[in-house]
Amino acid sequence: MLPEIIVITCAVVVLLLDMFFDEKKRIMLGPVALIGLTAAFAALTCFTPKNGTILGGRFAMDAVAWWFKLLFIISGLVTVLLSIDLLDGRVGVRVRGIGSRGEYYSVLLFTISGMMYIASSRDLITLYVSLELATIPLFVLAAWRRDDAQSGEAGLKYVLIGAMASAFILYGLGIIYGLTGTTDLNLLKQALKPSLALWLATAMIVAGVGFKLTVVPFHMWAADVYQGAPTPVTAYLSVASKCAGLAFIFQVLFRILGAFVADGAMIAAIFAAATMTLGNVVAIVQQNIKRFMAFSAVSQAGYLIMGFLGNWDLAVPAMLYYMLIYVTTNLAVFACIIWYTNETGKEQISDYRGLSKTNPLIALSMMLALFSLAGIPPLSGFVGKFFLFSIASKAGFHWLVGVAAVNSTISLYYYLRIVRQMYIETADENAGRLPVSGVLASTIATLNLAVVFLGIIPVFYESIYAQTGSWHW
Amino acid sequence: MGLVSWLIAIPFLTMLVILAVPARNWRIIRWIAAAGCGSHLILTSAVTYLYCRAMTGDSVNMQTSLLTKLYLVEKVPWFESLGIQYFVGIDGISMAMVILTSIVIFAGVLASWYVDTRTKEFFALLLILVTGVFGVFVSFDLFLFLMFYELAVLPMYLLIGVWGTGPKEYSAMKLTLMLLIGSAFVLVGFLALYHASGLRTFDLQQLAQVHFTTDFQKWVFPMIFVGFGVIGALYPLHTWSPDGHSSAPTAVSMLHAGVLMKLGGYGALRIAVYLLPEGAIAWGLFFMVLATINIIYGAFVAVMQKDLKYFTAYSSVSHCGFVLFGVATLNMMGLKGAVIQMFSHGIMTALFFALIGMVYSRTHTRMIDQMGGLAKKMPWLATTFYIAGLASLGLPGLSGFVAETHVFLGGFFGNMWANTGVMKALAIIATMSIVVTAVYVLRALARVFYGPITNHDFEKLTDATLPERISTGLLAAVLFAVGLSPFLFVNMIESSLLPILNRLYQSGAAALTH
Amino acid sequence: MEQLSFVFRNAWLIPAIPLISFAVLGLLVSPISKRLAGIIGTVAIFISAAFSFLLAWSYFHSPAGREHTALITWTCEWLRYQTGLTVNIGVLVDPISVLLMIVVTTVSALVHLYSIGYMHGDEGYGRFFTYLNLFTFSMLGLVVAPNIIQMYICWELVGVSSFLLIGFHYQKPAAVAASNKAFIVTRFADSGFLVGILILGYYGYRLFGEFAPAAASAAVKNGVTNLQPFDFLYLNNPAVLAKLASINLHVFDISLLTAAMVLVFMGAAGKSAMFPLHIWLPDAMEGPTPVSALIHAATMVVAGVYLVARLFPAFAASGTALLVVAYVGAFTSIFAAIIGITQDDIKRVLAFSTLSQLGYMMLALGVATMEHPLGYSASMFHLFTHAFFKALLFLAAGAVIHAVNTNNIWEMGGLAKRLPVTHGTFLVATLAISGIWPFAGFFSKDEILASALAGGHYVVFAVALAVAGMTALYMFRIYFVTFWGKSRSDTAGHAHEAPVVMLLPLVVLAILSVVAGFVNFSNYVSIGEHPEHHGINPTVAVSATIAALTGIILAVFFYTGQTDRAAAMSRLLGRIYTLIKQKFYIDEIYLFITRRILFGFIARPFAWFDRNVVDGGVNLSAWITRTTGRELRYLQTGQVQVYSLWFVGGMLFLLLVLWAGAR
Amino acid sequence: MISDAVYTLLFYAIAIITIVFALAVTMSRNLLRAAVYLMMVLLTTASLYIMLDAEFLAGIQVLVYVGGIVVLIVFAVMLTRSAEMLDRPPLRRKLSAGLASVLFAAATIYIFWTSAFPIAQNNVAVPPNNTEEIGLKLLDYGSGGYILPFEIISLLLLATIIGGIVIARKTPPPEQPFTTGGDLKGEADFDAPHTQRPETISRKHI
Amino acid sequence: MIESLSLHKPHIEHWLVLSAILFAIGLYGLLSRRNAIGILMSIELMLNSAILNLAAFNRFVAPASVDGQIMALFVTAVAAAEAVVGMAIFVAIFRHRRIIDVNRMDLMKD
Repeated sequence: MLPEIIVITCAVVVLLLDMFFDEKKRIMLGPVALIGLTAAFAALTCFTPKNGTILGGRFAMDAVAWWFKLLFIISGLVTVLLSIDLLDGRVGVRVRGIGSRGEYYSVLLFTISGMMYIASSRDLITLYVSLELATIPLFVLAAWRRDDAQSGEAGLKYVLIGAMASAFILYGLGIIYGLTGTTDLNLLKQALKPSLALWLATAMIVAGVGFKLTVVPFHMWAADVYQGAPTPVTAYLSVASKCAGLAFIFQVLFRILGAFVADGAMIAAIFAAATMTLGNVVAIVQQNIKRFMAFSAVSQAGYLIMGFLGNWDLAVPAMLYYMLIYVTTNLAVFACIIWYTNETGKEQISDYRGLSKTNPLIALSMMLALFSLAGIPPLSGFVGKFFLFSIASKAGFHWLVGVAAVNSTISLYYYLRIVRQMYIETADENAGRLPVSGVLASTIATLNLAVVFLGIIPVFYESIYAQTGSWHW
Repeated sequence: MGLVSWLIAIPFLTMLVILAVPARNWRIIRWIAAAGCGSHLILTSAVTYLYCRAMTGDSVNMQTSLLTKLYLVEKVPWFESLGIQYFVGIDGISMAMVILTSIVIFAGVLASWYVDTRTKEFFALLLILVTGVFGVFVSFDLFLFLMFYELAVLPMYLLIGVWGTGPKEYSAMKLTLMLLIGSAFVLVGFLALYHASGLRTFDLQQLAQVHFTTDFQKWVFPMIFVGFGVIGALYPLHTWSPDGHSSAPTAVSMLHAGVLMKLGGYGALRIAVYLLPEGAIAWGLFFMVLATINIIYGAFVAVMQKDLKYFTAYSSVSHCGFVLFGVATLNMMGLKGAVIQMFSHGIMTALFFALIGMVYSRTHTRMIDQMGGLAKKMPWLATTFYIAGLASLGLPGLSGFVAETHVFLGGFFGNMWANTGVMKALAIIATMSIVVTAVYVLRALARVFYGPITNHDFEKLTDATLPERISTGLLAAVLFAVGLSPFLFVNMIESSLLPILNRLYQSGAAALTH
Repeated sequence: MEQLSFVFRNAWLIPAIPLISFAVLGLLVSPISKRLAGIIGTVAIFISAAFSFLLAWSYFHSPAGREHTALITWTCEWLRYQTGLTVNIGVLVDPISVLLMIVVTTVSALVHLYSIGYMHGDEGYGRFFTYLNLFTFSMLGLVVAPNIIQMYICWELVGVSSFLLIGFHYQKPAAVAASNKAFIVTRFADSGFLVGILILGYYGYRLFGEFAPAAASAAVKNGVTNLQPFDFLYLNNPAVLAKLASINLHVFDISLLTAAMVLVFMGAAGKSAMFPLHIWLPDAMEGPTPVSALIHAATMVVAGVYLVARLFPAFAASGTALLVVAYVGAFTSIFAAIIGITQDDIKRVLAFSTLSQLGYMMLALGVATMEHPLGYSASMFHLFTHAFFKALLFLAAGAVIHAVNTNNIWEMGGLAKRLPVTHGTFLVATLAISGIWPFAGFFSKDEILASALAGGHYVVFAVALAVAGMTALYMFRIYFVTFWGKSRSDTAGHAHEAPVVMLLPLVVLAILSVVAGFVNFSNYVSIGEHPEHHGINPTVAVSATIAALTGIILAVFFYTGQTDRAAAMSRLLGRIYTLIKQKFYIDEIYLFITRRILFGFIARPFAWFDRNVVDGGVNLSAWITRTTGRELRYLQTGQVQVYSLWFVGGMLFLLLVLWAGAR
Repeated sequence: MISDAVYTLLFYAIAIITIVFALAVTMSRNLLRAAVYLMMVLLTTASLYIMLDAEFLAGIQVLVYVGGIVVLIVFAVMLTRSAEMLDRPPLRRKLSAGLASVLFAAATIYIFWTSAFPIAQNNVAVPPNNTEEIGLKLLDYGSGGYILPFEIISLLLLATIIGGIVIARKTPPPEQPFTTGGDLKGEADFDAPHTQRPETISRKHI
Repeated sequence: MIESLSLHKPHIEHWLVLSAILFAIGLYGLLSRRNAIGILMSIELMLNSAILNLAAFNRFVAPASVDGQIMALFVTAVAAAEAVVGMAIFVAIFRHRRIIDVNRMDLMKD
């Protein structure tokens, strides 16, 4: 529980500092948040056991939860890093109305703590409440640019659909409670019997989580919200919120419906196929890069849920590893996007033309990250996808593997569109080299190292496999 | 780190060195590239020597073994829990292919000696590509194979898209996507194999000891074969090749037609036929028919081409047909012919594209009917061009003849499963292609090099420079070497083909009984 | 068998020396010094010529030579297709190969000598000798080939060197066109040859286990240690042939052997320019005259004849194939002779006469059998003599052209006194080819006619007789028009005799084409158990001479003096004359077939299909994907409630699926 | 006996009233009225809670919902002048919404009606003072205690309040100086490039 | 009459059906309202029905424990939080663009 406490404390500290600091000192807020998250990271990696419960079993740790928390902290850390420049105004083109750093960071940290609670909660109530803690502040973050029409609209759509989704989830959880009379996840599994009511509950919960995971057809908010929200928030949504959804559905599927999950393989396959195909096909025609990334995220979610086809000893590690890779890769791409938006304020794909001339290294990193998203070896994306495909193949869904593989080729088509802009198209005459702040440069570099090496160095997968391969929920 | 790993590493390290050099002094960069490829050539010859010595040393009971005898093996567990390992080695087929690649990349670097726009990126990408190619040829773990395979395909996009000519973006995109869709099929097949074997390993040699059920083989084989067929320019999936080749810069066309298209034949032989013999038996005739279509169709389409690169691309389609034809014959001679044809066509077409690039860089046109009488101005280029052309029409004394007779005899000898009458007929039809080949090659070459000089701008053209002479001369010399003394080459391959055939005959006999 | 003498053991030098000198010239010399190239090349050929004479001498005076046994004097493994199917390149010494070696080396040597003068000052001087050496090597390699694969290889190599030499003046479009035509036509024929080889090789391999022991034991005396299916010694083995002939193909009820042999003969016909495939030879005259003399008169074109002779037992075993040979030969000979009468280009006339003489040789082979092999030796005899006098004719014509810079006989005339030596030698050659005693042609032709008569092929005999007459007619036609009368152009007026280096070969060849006839040929070259020895058959000799004289008289009647009888005659014939003069429009027919049918009806549709259907399919799929994306994009209406609706719909769908799955 | 009858009557009566008011909430064109109807619904549901022996819940309902949320809603309605905007959804949307909700209701009702929930046998035995127990459980950090969600919910509320303040705070109009904090005066103005605002571009590219 | 009423004392199904109807009505509002605040009200209705659900379950399924009620309490708080955020966002938007009608909020589409 230590990491959570650290994160929460840090959030409160940031808030208080924000009150007492004057405008100049507020520069320090970002670093403080970073320190807090780093401390949480250290606490997690060094002092947190991978099993054990406290608070009478309300809060439990296991390997899966541990990895999820790692993911949350990492994505939070990177998001803060990506936000600093924008919030401190160290940008080429200022954006109106983005500000209130202290509140921003603390809200961000609160959501992180909520996500961490999702991963290790053991009763319906904690699960639901922490899910809300991980969701509701995001509505605010999406609408953070107060006087920007798009940001506000993004917040509105997000809050409406999010509230509806949470209502559905709640209703489903209620039914599950009614079917058993208990809220304790450990007791639920034995108590549950397959019944129509249970299917109703499942449908409602899965729909609600599908909203967070951007599974077709629950994905439609994603495009608008991603486009409208401030770019760091978009980055955060695309990784952390998706991780949270995954953690939540892990809890639901494995702890609550553990006995019946395997029956749903076909459904998972159908949704996977639909999600990846629609995401890809629609992404082809996008012009705004944030919106484009939204659809690419949708298709990535499609690959992700190929993991729910059975063979949990392989699937769970595969999904976690894929999530790890996805987080790093997607954040790498967003780092480049945020840098470019900070410096130029442009968001169209065509604006990236000639980037390889002006800033070759960043163009290279962005290309690597995009190729990794497309699953090109030896980058990590390939490995992650390969393991998921292997799950599907083992479950006998060869057609799904075919669909997925062809889809990743299609996805390559639109990722190459950006690469083409950066490398093949020539820059404008007056286009000069754009400055890069140290923070972003180091972030991009680190993330790209991760992108490259996660696919080559087996140790991460091996340890995930060793810890979660025999994960009995 | 063993020799074989060095085969992969050298281009990669060269690439890193190049990345370290500032982009403005591009002359140094090309020297570095040439040095890297040259040292690779040396290493390759060393490995070849070692291989040949070892092979002649212990060619014992190859006759019955199911496992390819590998030399210089390196096996390091990688993703252990999934049985993925770094497993490289050398056998006859991969040896041949490595030699081919090493020669072609060296010639390619020399041929692109005068690339002065973004030279750094150009050579870096070229070397990444060739790293992937070497990796494919020496890796005996399916995962590693696939990894290198896609690594080899992708740089093509930028190489064509940035340094290409004509509708380069379109061609680059088309090429990349078609090839990767092919690899998607391959991926499905590989995963199916992996799980069907139940061994939780991608090790080719372990998989080769598994007997997969007939139904399984019957659906997986076409998957993998077609997947590789795409890059092997199997009809009707060949259309990426003309556009891609015609748009690509010289060295890229050389590598692509010379080496990458061989990945298809190599994979089809080394993986599809080797692991799925019954599938091969079931589908052999079908793919043989397709290959025959390749041969004849490609030749006839080439007759109509006006652009030298399109012309060569279609002749490549026709010649790669021979490779697939040989693979589909499923007998010793055919398979051997396929491998030799891969080698011979690789060198030959690399020479073709190198020369086309050189001619183009002088005349600034690739249209056949806009040129004429160039032999007067550039005798070296003309001579080497004719050597390549004669090789491509299977003139004895050049490598093409050896390969093609092997393939024809292979088709004629047939195998014990397919209808030999049909196979004979197909072989005869394929034989007819040598006439058409002669027609289009000679017409085009005569039009370009012979006759009076049509265009006055050509009066001041110059012959090949030294780097160009070295590159083309090397390739031409290899053509002669294989053509005049094939025995050196054939015996090297033969012993490595035996396991494939043994596996075929074992399961084939089973297939015949029930 | 007894240890072979030095000459035999090193017979491989005969082809090897030209090869070496080719390599030397091609790689080193000709770029450096041109004169050196000429000298080296010529010397090399002379050496190997001397060597081949030595070989012939020691062969025909060894017991092996007396009983016509073939000796494999040197062999090494070149390529192993498969265990039990190996190609051993080597040197086969037997009567006909020795004969051909002599012919090839001699003529080649003389032509080299001649070329030093003829090609003097040409920019491609060095290149020329390089090519000539290449050709000589390939031709000798073909001659000594002990197996059909080596035969095919060198067969292609002579093809390509002929291609190179015809297109030697590559700036002349006509020459380029001719070289392409020659190569492609022969290539077409060779594809048939290759299929024939495939068939023979395949079935030979299949039957190998059955017949190899016997054949191998039989072949020991030929110095063959490991017999291979591709070896002639195996393919000509009677048992094998009988077996092959017994396999019926059930198409047109022809035997497998016949099919294979006809295909092989297709190759031979291509190389020797037999009737349907003859079109390349006249155009080949675009090459330099020495080339025409060496390749397209004396040596390469007889390769077809040589091939048939080499596989004669096989042809004989399948009677049909042999008949095909006979009739194709006969038809070609008369067909070419008729055309020859009407041509005006001196070299073309000679080319057509070459055609008809080749037809003669084929015909002779066709009428022979294993029992009565007279035709066989007759054909070889004619090959022998024809090589000399036809080479002489070409070289002399070359001298004339060299003097007057034109090929058109109607721009010459009256050259007899200006070019005395040329005139004399040309006359000798003309008499020889017309078959006048005591010149060489008389004997060989007589033998052919006799064999035809003896074989009972009366039609063939009649044709041959007619051809003999026509030969005399057209040869004397050009003789008179060129050398007699008064000069019809000022260049002809100021013609000068060629240098000695060119005249010397003429003289030598003239001598040869006189004495060659007196060789008692069938002693040396024959086949089968009981060679037939042939004296002069009075009836045949008389009739042949009469025919020849008739031809001469006609020529005198038409072409001496300033009469326009010939023109009147042609006017009288009218249409027929033009038909003949246009060579029966064969070229045009071919042109039609290739341009219209092959390109128009196959290649162009294929190209269209590829660009529009196959490639169109690919682009279509891409288009479909993109359009789907563009349409699906409009689901994102931006209306939050539409999104919610999708959400609810999706949830209901999920419920439905679960429900359905539950029951 | 009697009480049961009364209970039944009350249930049906209140249920019907609730449904009617709920319908009114979703259908009334004037948003202010809708807010009032919503308050009525909440009150009736509170009484239903009492019928379910959840007095404490009822109390909270009244306090939080009626006292908090509805007031908030009314404020919002005032602030956004929504009362003037008569909410007339287009027919197409009404139909689709009706269809969806009717389908949902049908499915749910069918399922509830057919499925058997594990009813506790002695369903009269309700602990008399469950309010106290609720209080105890909420702060109990032993097993079965709810201290953790309690903390979380407090965090949630905190975060929500912060966010709400930030968002709803008045922003300086465009002509006023731009500030990074958005709430401090006196910083130099940077040209906020409204021309480069993404929405204009994205409209262009639709 | 009284007997019949007392016999038909509302059982759990009745409560559930009631909550289902309320939820559906809220759904209808959610899908049909044009005013964002109206939509939020409908969402409140749905949450409310969910709470009713919980209370009923608690009463009938597990009367001994109060887990259901506690969950209901939390849900109340969550609902409040959502309401706050929603209202804040609406007000902000209205301030900026003078519209509250969701049908006109489609700056971003396709």
